[in-house]
Amino acid sequence: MIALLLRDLKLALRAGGGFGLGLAFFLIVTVMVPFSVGPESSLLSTIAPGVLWLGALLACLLSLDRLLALDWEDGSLDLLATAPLPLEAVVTIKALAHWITTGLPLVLAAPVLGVLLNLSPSGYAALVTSLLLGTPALSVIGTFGAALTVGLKRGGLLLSLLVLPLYVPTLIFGSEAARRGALGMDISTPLLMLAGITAACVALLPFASAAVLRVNLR
Amino acid sequence: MIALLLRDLKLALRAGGGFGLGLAFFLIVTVMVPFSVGPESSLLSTIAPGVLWLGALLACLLSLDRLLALDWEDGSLDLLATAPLPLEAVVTIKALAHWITTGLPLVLAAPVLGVLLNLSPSGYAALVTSLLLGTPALSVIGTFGAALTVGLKRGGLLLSLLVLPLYVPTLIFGSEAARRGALGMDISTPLLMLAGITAACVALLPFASAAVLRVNLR
Amino acid sequence: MSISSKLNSFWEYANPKKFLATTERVLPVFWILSAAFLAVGLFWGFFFTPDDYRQGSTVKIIYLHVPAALMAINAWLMMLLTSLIWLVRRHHVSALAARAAAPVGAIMTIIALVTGAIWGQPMWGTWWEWDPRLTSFLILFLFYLGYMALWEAIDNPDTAADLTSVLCLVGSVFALLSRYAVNFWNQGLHQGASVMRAGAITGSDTTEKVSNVFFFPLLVCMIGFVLLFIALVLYRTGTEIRARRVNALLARERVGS
Amino acid sequence: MTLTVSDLAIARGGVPVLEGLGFELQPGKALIVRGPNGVGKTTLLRTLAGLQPPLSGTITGGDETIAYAGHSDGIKPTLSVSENLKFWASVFGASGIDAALNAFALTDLVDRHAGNLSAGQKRRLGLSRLLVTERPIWILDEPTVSLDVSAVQMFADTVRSHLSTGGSALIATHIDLGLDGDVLDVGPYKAKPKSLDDFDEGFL
Amino acid sequence: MTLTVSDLAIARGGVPVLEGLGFELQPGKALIVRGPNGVGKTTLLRTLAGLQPPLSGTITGGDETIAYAGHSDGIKPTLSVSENLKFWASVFGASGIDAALNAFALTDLVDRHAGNLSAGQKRRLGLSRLLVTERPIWILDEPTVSLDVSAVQMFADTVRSHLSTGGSALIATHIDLGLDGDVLDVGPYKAKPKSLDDFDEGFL
Amino acid sequence: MMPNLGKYGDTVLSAYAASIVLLVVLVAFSLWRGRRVRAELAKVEQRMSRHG
Ligand code: HEM
Ligand SMILES: Nc1ncnc2c1ncn2[C@@H]1O[C@H](COP(=O)(O)OP(=O)(O)OP(=O)(O)O)[C@@H](O)[C@H]1O
Ligand SMILES: Nc1ncnc2c1ncn2[C@@H]1O[C@H](COP(=O)(O)OP(=O)(O)OP(=O)(O)O)[C@@H](O)[C@H]1O
Ligand SMILES: [Mg+2]
Ligand SMILES: [Mg+2]
Repeated sequence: MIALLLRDLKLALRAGGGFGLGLAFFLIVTVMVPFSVGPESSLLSTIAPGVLWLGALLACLLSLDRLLALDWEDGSLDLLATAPLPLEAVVTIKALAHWITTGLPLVLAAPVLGVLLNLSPSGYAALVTSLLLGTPALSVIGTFGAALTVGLKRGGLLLSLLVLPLYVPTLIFGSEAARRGALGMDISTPLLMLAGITAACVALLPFASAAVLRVNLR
Repeated sequence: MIALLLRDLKLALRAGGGFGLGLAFFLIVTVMVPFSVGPESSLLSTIAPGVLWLGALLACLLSLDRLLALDWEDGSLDLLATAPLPLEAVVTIKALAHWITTGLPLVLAAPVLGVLLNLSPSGYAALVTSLLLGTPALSVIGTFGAALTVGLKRGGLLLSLLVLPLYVPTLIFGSEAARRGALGMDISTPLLMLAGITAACVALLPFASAAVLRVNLR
Repeated sequence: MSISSKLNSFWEYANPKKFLATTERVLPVFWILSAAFLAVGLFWGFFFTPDDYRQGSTVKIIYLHVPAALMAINAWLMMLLTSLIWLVRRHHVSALAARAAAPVGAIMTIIALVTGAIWGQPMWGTWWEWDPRLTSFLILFLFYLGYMALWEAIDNPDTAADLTSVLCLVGSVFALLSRYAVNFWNQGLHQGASVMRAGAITGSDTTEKVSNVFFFPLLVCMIGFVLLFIALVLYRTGTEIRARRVNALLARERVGS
Repeated sequence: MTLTVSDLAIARGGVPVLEGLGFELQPGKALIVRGPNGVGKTTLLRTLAGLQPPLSGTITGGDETIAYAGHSDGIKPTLSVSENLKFWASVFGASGIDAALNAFALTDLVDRHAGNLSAGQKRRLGLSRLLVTERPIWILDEPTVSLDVSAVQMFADTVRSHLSTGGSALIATHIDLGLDGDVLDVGPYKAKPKSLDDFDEGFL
Repeated sequence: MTLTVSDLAIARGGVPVLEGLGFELQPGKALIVRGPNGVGKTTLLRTLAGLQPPLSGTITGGDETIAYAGHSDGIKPTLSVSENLKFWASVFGASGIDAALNAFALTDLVDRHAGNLSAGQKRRLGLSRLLVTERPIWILDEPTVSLDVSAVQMFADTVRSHLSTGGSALIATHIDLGLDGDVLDVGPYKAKPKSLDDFDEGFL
Repeated sequence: MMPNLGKYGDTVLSAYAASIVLLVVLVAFSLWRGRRVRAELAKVEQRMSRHG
């Protein structure tokens, strides 16, 4: 299992800097927001927490596409399925590797990008905490989506279509927490909900993902 | 050449409704915006033109990924390169097919999504016109990006990273036109610039795309 | 008949052939009844009910809006149930029924959304408002879209049935979760549920009631929508069964060669 | 471990392709599966490997004893040859990769990125994975595709030494490997269409 | 059209693999390219097809006269067999696909989605594409991979009839096709490493 | 016959029109596809019973 995690991390590092790319996308989307909505700083600081959350979510989404697809195409998934590893463990590790290569860098980068969008000073802590609590759920849910669409050519868009609605609760509580934080309000309720969602997803979804993957392999 | 266009359209139709999926992604991103920035309708209507442009751009981007990659993976590109079709024509047709399957539906759907974001009534015409003028540029630029990254596994993110900066001018003029339109201002200048960008891209970029593709094939 | 043998005889309809034979017989009844109920209800509602003192004639939209909204949710519940049956008992008809119901539910959702939007224009002065109920309907629509797209994308029918069933299950949980999340996020403008409250029927509830003048045609319309839904789903399930058989036969013909 | 298959029926895409298959694969034996293109060899092998469920019939002795190698090799182009092999070795809990590298003359290529190998070199790497699974039953689908004559020889030698240590192998192939083993021609087991009126749960 | 190659040196990934190659391929002739795995056959064939530039040397008579078929077939899984073939026919301006379908016994499979074909059926479809290119020089890289015996026969017959109508074929393969043609063993042309002091523009 | 819908006439009528159109399209499409599939099945079954 450790071997699988290490391999996935190594692959992410090798494949043209997998670590950096999700981050770069996040950066670029954030930078493009002022271009598209205009440069007024008060408007930007109002929407900053939301934009950062949405940007992180999209960056996550974009990297899901190949989470399982590459292993499927080159036959590794077939071989892993016949290996002495439960498929539940495989998908959990895949999700973990995805979080380490995508979610974690996003969490670390978000404060920097907050500066670009004039995020109010009180908002940083809430933003980082909410992302830290929320991104694991994004990875786990995303793995489920990737397992659903793994056999399909052009799965990328279908994957987004399936996964984005599942992201709604996470996004709502996450950005609500970040928004409240920026306004200096109490954020314990949304954070609690967020933590609940993440815990439930991490505990339960791998079973669904493994089941779906098994169906797709046959 | 017509055969290639028809084939690409057919493939888009077959592969789980290629036509609809870019659209669905656009819809979903638009819907997620209020979840992330909050539901106040005045705020939403301020950012509506920008969000719609950004959403259209991202929907375009997401579908670029497989524009050439599938043909590369199954060897079709090798065969097309040895066929009696100039590679310039091939990439132009690929871009055209991408626009028909992705850009055009986005243009048509944008007004409907405008309703969701409380776009002010005067803004619809400008939004549609600017998208109609701008999306071809997005497809052509995107094809260039796809040609650059075609041989790379996990090209999706790298592709976004390369293409998004190239999208900046189009985005700026496009969303400026849409924003001015929503405020009832004159939009001829940004539209003119947009048309200029599109014309130049369509006329020149295919040569660049074909050149990089040739390099990638060897 | 004991309960278990009754149950057993119920599962017989899971045989495609038996299902087709039976629905062939009962379908005309459903078509006719649903047409009759809808015609009566809509006519009654449109022509013979008074205007509301606050909402004017717009109140007549309720005869379409509420039944459609009701069916939009019920269709998903039905899909959830049939998906579960497929996963547990592996009756193909069950999975196909879920597939057949999805577009119907999606259209019902669109009707609820469209009539609501049209209604909202005079009432709230806006086509769309990010009210929790409206929002959760939009999300429901997205789930329908994803569900149908997944069915379309997979060509092995059993694989598709399995995957969409799991999606339906997981999606239901998340749809419910979204409902609470959306509520937390924004308190809305939309009317609370009052049709279904007992007080509305007896007239004893004075806080917010739908008076009988509006209620009875609405009831007829709701029955009409339910019947139409049943008729459509039975018919479409038959179509799916036949399409499935066509594909199976063609595939066999090819392998045979 | 003996792999016993009885009265097996298998389907691809919902369509039955082979039926009534039965055989036994004993330790130390090789079984060569033959049959024309499209008859269902790949489907059979995937079923035996547990990747897809059979339509009916039983397979005993399989599962955790089987190493499967299909049309694609599960090789990561960005990892080196030794990294690829080491990964599989640690997944299967094998001790080392040297024997596997030697058996397929990969020692000179250990540090090469697998994406830069030629077709035959890639295939050799794919086959060497079998040795690090340390599993007794090998199920191989056209293992010698793109191999040159000497590599085919290497492969045959490897199979022979695997058999001599009590392993067994089931190999679908169109060419002659020079292995002595029983031949199972699956042609005669082609599934016969049912009568048309028989409209059952399977829609056939 | 005669394909003439003289003093050719080719490289893969910047590393020279073959050098000093020269041969002539005349109409009506077949040339079988042989050599151990990894010697550079695929690289040679891709160079001849114009997909990559040679390091040095000249190739004349190639380009618009060459039909290339490599390791992958360029088949779209979501299109049917006939749609796949028709597409290539119209790209190359060929008249019809019937002859191609017949030559590889694909007529029964025309309406099948190509994604649902078995490995050998897919390969047959890939090879039938050659016939709709209507080009004289065929350059084929391991064409018979996954084909069964009768399909290999079909292929050999197709090549023979192509030769008899003035076409020519250059085939890299590890197995014996029963074609009579010259054999070009590329082993002896393996590029020799330059001496280390020779640090030129190619850094080698 | 037409009831007086007051100033909201357009609203009510467009709501009815939109819904009824959607319902009719749904029913019509279902019936059309049902017919087509039924005919196709008949054709295929006939062909296969002829060819054995
Ligand atoms: C645009 C989207 C809208 C959606 C998705 C929507 C959704 C729903 C749903 C799901 C119900 C059924 C709830 C239940 O019976 O418990 C409902 C009922 C109702 N809606 Fe809407 N609605 C929308 C807009 C509107 C608007 C604009 C109005 C009018 C101002 C309106 C008025 C009503 C009324 C009066 C009911 C009946 C409530 C009752 O008494 O149960 N809706 N709507
Ligand atoms: N998804 C599918 N739906 C229907 N039929 C399919 C599907 N996939 C494969 N088939 C058919 O099933 C049959 C068995 O295929 P399989 O790949 O097992 O053949 P094979 O014996 O391995 O052939 P080869 O020697 O060419 O590899 C083939 O006739 C193939 O066309
Ligand atoms: N990108 C690369 N960088 C460096 N070396 C490479 C690269 N790609 C391939 N090679 C090496 O170049 C050589 C020639 O490869 P090529 O694919 O042409 O061989 P081949 O003769 O076709 O072999 P096979 O019979 O196995 O298909 C091989 O030794 C291979 O390892
Ligand atoms: Mg096979
Ligand atoms: Mg080669």
